[in-house]
Amino acid sequence: MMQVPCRPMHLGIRNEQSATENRVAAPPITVTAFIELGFDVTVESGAGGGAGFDDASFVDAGATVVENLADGPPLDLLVRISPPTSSDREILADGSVVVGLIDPTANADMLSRWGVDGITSLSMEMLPRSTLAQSMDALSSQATSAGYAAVLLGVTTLRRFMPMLVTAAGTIPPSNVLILGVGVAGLQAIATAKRLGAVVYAYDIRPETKEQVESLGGRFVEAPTMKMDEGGYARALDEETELAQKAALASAVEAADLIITTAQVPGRKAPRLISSEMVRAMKPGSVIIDMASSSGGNVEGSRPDETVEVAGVQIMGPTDLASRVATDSSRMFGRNVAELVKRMVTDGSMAVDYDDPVVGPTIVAPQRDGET
Amino acid sequence: MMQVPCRPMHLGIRNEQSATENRVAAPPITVTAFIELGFDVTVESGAGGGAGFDDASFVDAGATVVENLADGPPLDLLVRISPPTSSDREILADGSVVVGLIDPTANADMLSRWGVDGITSLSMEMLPRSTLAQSMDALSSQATSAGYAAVLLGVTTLRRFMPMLVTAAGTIPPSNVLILGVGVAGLQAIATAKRLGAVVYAYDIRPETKEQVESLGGRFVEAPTMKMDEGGYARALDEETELAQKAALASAVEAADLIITTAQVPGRKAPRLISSEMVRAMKPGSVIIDMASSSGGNVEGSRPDETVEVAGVQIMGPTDLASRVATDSSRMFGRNVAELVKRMVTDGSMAVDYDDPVVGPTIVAPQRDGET
Amino acid sequence: MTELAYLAAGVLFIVGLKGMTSPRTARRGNRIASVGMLVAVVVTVVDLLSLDTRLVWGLVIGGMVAGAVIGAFLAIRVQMTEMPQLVAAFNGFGGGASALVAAAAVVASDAVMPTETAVTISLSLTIGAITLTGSFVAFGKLQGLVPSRQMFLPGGSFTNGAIAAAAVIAAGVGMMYDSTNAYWVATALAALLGITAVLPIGGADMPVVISLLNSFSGIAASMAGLVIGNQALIIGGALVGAAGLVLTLEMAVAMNRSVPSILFAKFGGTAAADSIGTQPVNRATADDCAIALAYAQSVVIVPGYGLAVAQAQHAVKDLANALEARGIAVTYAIHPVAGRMPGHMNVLLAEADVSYDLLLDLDQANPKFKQTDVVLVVGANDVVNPAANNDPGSPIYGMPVLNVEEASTTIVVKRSLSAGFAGIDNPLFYQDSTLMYFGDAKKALEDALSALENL
Amino acid sequence: MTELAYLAAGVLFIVGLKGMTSPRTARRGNRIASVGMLVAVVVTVVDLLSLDTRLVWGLVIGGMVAGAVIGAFLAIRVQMTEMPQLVAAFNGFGGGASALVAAAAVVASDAVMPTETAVTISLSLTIGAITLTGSFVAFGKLQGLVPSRQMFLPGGSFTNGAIAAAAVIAAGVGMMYDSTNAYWVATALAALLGITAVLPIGGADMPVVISLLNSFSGIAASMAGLVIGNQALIIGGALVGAAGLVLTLEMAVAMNRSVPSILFAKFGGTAAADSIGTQPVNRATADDCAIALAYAQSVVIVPGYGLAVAQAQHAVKDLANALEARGIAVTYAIHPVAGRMPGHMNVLLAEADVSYDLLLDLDQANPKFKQTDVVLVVGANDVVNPAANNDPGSPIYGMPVLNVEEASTTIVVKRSLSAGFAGIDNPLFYQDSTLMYFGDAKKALEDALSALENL
Amino acid sequence: MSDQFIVGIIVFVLASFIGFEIIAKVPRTLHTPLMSGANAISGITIVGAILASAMGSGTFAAILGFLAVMLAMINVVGGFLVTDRMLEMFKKIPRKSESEEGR
Amino acid sequence: MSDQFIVGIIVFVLASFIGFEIIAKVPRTLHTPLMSGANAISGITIVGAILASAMGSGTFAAILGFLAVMLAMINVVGGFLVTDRMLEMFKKIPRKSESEEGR
Ligand SMILES: NC(=O)c1ccc[n+]([C@@H]2O[C@H](COP(=O)([O-])OP(=O)(O)OC[C@H]3O[C@@H](n4cnc5c(N)ncnc54)[C@H](OP(=O)(O)O)[C@@H]3O)[C@@H](O)[C@H]2O)c1
Ligand SMILES: NC(=O)c1ccc[n+]([C@@H]2O[C@H](COP(=O)([O-])OP(=O)(O)OC[C@H]3O[C@@H](n4cnc5c(N)ncnc54)[C@H](OP(=O)(O)O)[C@@H]3O)[C@@H](O)[C@H]2O)c1
Ligand SMILES: NC(=O)c1ccc[n+]([C@@H]2O[C@H](COP(=O)([O-])OP(=O)(O)OC[C@H]3O[C@@H](n4cnc5c(N)ncnc54)[C@H](O)[C@@H]3O)[C@@H](O)[C@H]2O)c1
Ligand SMILES: NC(=O)c1ccc[n+]([C@@H]2O[C@H](COP(=O)([O-])OP(=O)(O)OC[C@H]3O[C@@H](n4cnc5c(N)ncnc54)[C@H](O)[C@@H]3O)[C@@H](O)[C@H]2O)c1
Repeated sequence: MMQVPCRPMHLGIRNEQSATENRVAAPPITVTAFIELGFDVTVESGAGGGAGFDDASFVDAGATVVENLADGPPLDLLVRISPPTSSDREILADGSVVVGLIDPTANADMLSRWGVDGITSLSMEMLPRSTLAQSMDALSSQATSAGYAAVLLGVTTLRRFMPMLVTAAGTIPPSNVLILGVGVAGLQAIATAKRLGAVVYAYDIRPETKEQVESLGGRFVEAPTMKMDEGGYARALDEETELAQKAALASAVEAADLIITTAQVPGRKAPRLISSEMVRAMKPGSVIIDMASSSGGNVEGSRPDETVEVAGVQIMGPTDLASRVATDSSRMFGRNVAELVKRMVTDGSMAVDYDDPVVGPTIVAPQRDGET
Repeated sequence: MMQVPCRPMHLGIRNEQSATENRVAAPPITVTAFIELGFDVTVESGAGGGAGFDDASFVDAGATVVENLADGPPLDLLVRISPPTSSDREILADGSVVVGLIDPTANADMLSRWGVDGITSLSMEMLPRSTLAQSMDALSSQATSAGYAAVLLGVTTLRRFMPMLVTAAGTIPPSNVLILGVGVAGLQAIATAKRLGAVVYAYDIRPETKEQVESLGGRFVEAPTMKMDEGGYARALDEETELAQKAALASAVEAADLIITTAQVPGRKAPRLISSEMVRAMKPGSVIIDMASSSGGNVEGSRPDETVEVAGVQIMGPTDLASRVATDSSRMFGRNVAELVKRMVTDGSMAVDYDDPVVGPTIVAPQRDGET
Repeated sequence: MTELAYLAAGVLFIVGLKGMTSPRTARRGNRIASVGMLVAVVVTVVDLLSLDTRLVWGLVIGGMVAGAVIGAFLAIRVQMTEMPQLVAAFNGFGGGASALVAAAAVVASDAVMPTETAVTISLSLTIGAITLTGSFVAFGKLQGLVPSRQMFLPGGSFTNGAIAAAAVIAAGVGMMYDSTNAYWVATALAALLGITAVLPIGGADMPVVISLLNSFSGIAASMAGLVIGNQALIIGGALVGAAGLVLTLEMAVAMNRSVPSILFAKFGGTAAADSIGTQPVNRATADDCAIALAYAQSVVIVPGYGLAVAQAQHAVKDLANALEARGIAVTYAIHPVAGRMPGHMNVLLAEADVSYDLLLDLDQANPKFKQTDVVLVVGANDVVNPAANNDPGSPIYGMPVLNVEEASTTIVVKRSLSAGFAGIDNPLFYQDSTLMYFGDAKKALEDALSALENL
Repeated sequence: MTELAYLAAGVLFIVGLKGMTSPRTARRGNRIASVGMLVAVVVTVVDLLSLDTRLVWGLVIGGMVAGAVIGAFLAIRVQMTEMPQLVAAFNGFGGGASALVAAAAVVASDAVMPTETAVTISLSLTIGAITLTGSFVAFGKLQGLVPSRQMFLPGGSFTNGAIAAAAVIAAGVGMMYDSTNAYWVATALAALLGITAVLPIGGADMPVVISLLNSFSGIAASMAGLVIGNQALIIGGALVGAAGLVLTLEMAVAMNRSVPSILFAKFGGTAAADSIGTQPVNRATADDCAIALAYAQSVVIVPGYGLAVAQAQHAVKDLANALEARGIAVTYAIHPVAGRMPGHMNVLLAEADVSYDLLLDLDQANPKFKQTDVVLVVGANDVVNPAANNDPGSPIYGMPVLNVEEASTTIVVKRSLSAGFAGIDNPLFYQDSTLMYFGDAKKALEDALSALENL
Repeated sequence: MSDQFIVGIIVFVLASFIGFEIIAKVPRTLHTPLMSGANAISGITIVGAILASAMGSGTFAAILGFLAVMLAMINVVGGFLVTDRMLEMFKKIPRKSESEEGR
Repeated sequence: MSDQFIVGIIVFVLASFIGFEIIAKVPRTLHTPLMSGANAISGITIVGAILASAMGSGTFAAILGFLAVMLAMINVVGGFLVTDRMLEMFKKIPRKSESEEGR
């Protein structure tokens, strides 16, 4: 059990704005929730700008706005929506806590160094996917935004109508949308594309997703599926299955006007579902959005945050999708993180419990006493 | 009656691509239709690029592709989706015909000068809005695209969800969308926003639009309405009604997250429906799309093809909306223009009949013999 | 045993009549009832044979044969369209027969009759007589022998009331003084009443009148049964009397009329069916719509602006689902300008999750209508106006429309005969093969669905 | 006149019984029937008074007063939950009375009875006796005096067959030799059969058995009526005999059983209701669901993943519309994790065009349930699992759930008792205030809607 | 009142009830056939007519009897036949859901 | 067979038909009350019981008569009362659509 010194606890929110980041880790409503838990909250000026929250709204919520957190007191808790940077170390008190989407794999070294100073890093990516932890599940909430934004990005890039229109100027056929990977983002993408009137096909390696796809009015592409492992995540496939899968997907890919791929296998490279050959079979003007581009890509040739054109098909690899609906993404993230922090705070003091079924798994560093 | 010389008739299609224009006046399928009517069709290279039609597809359809129409034979018929330019005169044979969305008011002088040379200009904007002429009604077809694109532009600019989402990370309220002006574009905008799950309010000065709004699941904002004139278009309002209208709209504007205005009065400045004061009452982060910006704007301060920010509200005045769904917009326009041309062609020769109820009203120049 | 056989006949009537209330069992029901009739007749004849009666067999058998031949001849020769008047005529014969039975009882009675017999005899005579003459006036109207329009007698309902009162008085005299002649007078007055009561009623209301007279003939038979103490007559007659009454009310409701308003029609009280539009239309109910759809092989649905106004997209989808569950092929024909904006119908049908594969555009749909059993037009008007094809004077002449009139049956769902966007009348509505099913589209389709499920 | 009064009583029975088939008119119907009974009794007494009979008035009046007091006492004192067995007991008394009437006729008859009288007397005696003993066994089972589980006699149906055969033979002997004693033997055997036939039947099936015995008691009364030539008994008895039979079949269908499978149950032929899950649940039909909803003031609908799977969004909207048309307040409570993705329910309800204003989230909904009459849970499971609140051992303990169990009535629509996403059982299903309405959500809600419209 | 008459009334009332009860919500398409079928049943008066022929004596009675029998017979035979013809249209149409339920 | 008996049979058959016809699709909630109400009606045997008391002579007959009357009376009075109690639950609930139809 790590115990954070009693009152006043200082909580800081960075201005994380960048070209691909409009979100803020805690919108004003979450700031109020933190203050009610006993925190003093300091916010960097402009932190909420991209999400539609101006400095005044943070002040109204009870926070202190500063130009740079370094100007304020050392922090007991830093809340981040993007991974921490080494400069964050300066503003953190020893024995403090960092929580957020901190990308533990990429930042393992830094975080364990910080752990030596007693700085506890909690990765919201590592929350258990249990029914109980759903209100803290930031991966889910941000994937919801991302799935929605992916469809809108695709639809505005594609120069065609989604719905069918029978008009005096001819009949416009509906667009075909194909969603590969039916996790949280994929489901939201199906729902959004379907709402817009597209004909939606979807596929996932997990067989139970068929019912889920159909429950949203989508059609399931019949291709090989497999049992999922315990955690609710898909496993990586052997090469043979992968080939069979690709073959089965080929015709669905060819027929699609817009493809959104979301397939991920936690801790591994994303499965390659679409080859350049398959892309070349598509109609020119079609669009592919590869939501797995940063973990290796489901589509051959996709690159993070770039648009690559192959035979008239645009392959996009946006990594800022959730950030495109920054207002609501921030609200949901804020709620997630507040729920998690609430679980650790009792009577104005914060404790990180290694044995808590929810908090425990998120602890990246330091290792539990005696484990190193 | 103008008679165009017999066979072979030469028809030309310009490459009209620009920063705000992706459409082409005739996609390959329309080219085929023209050829069947007896035309020789010449297309400028790259004409269909922005709409997803490459040169090869035009060649397949039977057209000759040239770098510049000036390289080809003088044209008997020029089909345009954007207004003609003075350089078009060079490629037109005397006694030829220009047809398309030619903006007759702005180009009145030039076109009447051409008229002296016997060049007939047909304005598709001036087609009668009769049941009979619907298949040629390019204003309707392009307004359909524009209404759809306006919503998508607004939705992607707004950093919020359209639909309501009750999630573990909190309840996200639906966005409020307000559509002012319920013509063709407005109706399509209502339908599209509604599809995305927004709460849609709409208003038009014509009372019969209430039923139409409700037939799409929208809610009608109760504000003063008036009888329409014979042509099916709205008339300009007296000042008093305009004030009453604005007052009634104020609260609907204040509540809206996204506003799309489409109100037009043919041949006049667009009515001013939203003042800066009303804009300032809106939530920061909200978005307004003024589809009437080029004819004076429904929103105070809107400027064509620019985004103006007023008190955190973005006011956009895009003029290229139909072009954003270039593929389908081009298809529909092509069909419209082909239907109109078909009406003028008999046995491989083209005649412009001043007395035809459909073609007649579109003739901008030359005036009928004896009228000057 | 005779009585039990009569009971059996009665049971067969009941079962048969019940069968006739549903399309699937109707034919069987009619046959069951006819078997009941056979049983009753055979038993009666056998019963008489076994008795030593003064029966003139020749007359009885002659009457039976003559009646059977005439009845069969008429029934087989008649045109489909003339059936209603034939039924009226048959009904008149039945009523007449009951009156004659009572008359025979009067003639046969030697002693003074007890009151109850006198009452039933009077009822049988008068009701039978009204049925006889009333039915023949109805027959004449439908056959065109008597002008079918509403005709007004001097005095109107008052005259009829006076005749009825006179008949009652005559019958009373007959009972009181046991006067045969008074009975005949009452009968004659009743016969006159049958004529004067039915003559003023318009041809459109005749089916309801015939049904009511049918109920009368049942009551007359039942009364005759009471007179001669025969259970078969009592059961069969009462059954028809009651069933006919219920049916009369139902028919009146289906025609949007009330029975009193038909019987005591005044000037201006014209049938609702005639008051809309100038030409007659075939009005249909939810049940008619359901039956037409249920027995189709292929159905094409044509949505229009009215579907949108009524927000009936889900209702239409539910109905289509129910039809598909019965193995009927359902598609949708979408006219390019249906509704008020391009793609209006698409928005609605997509919301109801109608598969895009089922949508036909104009060019796909038009060649199909000839082979289509039923076209269901929901709130569309201009886009199915045949005037666009064949009336050069029409403002929409030349516009391509959906040629729904080519289907075997076209059902049009809308609230009234009023015009659509173009503001012009639609000849489709007045075609023989068109059924007009008036009502708000959502409600109307929901009703048709429940009617379908109850078939 | 007595006979006509009996006819009037019969008509009142008919009208009353018809009234009892619809919730709105049921109470009035029962009262109309009771008036009919009063008419019949008064007329009988008056009739007897006017005759010079050997009647011992003291006994008759004593019997009537005693019976009335006992009956009223029992009826007023009984607990709601014990009513079914009381009905069984009353029914037994009625059957017994009919048997006694026939017995009295046997005793009173001096001459040799005609065959038909002998047959009806035998039927009246035996059917009355079966009703008497059978009803009391049913009473005992429901009251817990006799073990309510299925009990098997040695020989099973064969034994019953043998007893029945013996009773028929005894009755035959009685008729043939006009032997009073043989009739008593037949009666005793029938009484035994009543016991041996009902004993093996499980408690869950008792309502169907009682209904069947009720039909029997009607037939017994009718036969007694034939014996003494009384129309009131014949009409009333036949009415109940037939109506009871139809009701029995309907009850069996509603319980998913067939009557033969109940009566001739073998080992393993347990009631379907017991085979799902381990604990008993209240199974509801479309009608139950419709009635519960129709008489509510406020209804909250809780959608879950099953709604999405069944694509029942339009069906739920249609049902809600129908409720709103009746002035019932309908809202929707959306749990944050209902379905399989964030906002899953929103997508569906928006598609069905449910107004956002009607959607309550968890925090808004939970305080409302206590004042809610009916909660309709459609395909939700984990999100309405009270174990999350009060079972620390549950894997979902601590998750906020919708506390639907606080409403007066909770109707759960799902296909079976199987678990949801979390894979755990749901104690809600076994609560007293919960009705389980099994079926595919779309079909089930559509059925409930049509049931509602037929109320 | 005679017993026979009273019994007649009872039977009349009961049969009327049955008549009221069995006609419930008839589809409009069946209105005419049902009316026609009911009309044929009302021809049961044929039984009365035959019996009446047996009652009286004299020419008048004979003529009445003959006429009654003939008229009633027209009603009966014609009525059932014409009803059957009307109902023919429901004959050949199979009930799809039944025949294809097995799919 | 005696006329009276035959008439009885006719009445029995007709009344049975009515019984069959009037019970159509009863909502499950009404099954028990309807059963109970029908049971009370089957107590019509009270009429028979009273008449039976008037028929016989001797103690045995008297006892039979007394018993029959008492049992039947329990059935009648208890039956109607308990049915009424069961149906009480439908009493106060107004039919919304009716009362508010005027809106
Ligand atoms: N699609 C477009 O882009 C567009 C744009 C502008 C104009 N238009 C014009 O609109 C027309 C479209 O044709 P259409 O056949 O779809 O519509 P329509 O000709 O306007 O007819 C619609 C019919 O629906 C009925 N209706 C209205 N509300 C109803 C309800 N609640 N329930 C049932 N019926 C209802 C009306 O009859 P009752 O009043 O008797 O019920 C009306 O006759 C064409 O003339 C077209 O030129 C189309
Ligand atoms: N919302 C999210 O973001 C999300 C994501 C992942 C997981 N989850 C989890 O999913 C669960 C959601 O709870 P829930 O109550 O909505 O669903 P649930 O607990 O999964 O229960 C759904 C119920 O619907 C019934 N059902 C399925 N198909 C049906 C049909 N056609 N007709 C009628 N009933 C049908 C099933 O019972 P029968 O088989 O008996 O019919 C099942 O018990 C929670 O445990 C949540 O943690 C949620
Ligand atoms: N219990 C809860 O409360 C809860 C909360 C959120 C998510 N979940 C579950 O967690 C799971 C993962 O959700 P996620 O969105 O984070 O997933 P993810 O982002 O890890 O992966 C996206 C999808 O890709 C699929 N995928 C992997 N390899 C594939 C391949 N070769 N071909 C096709 N598809 C492939 C996965 O099956 C998954 O559905 C889902 O089952 C989701 O329902 C549960
Ligand atoms: N008959 C046909 O076939 C046909 C075809 C296409 C369009 N139309 C009709 O033509 C009409 C115009 O359509 P459009 O899209 O070209 O219109 P538009 O672009 O000229 O104007 C858009 C809308 O703005 C509205 N408007 C004008 N002043 C306003 C004010 N002060 N406040 C609010 N709203 C105001 C107009 O009423 C109109 O609905 C519509 O009625 C349309 O249905 C008919």
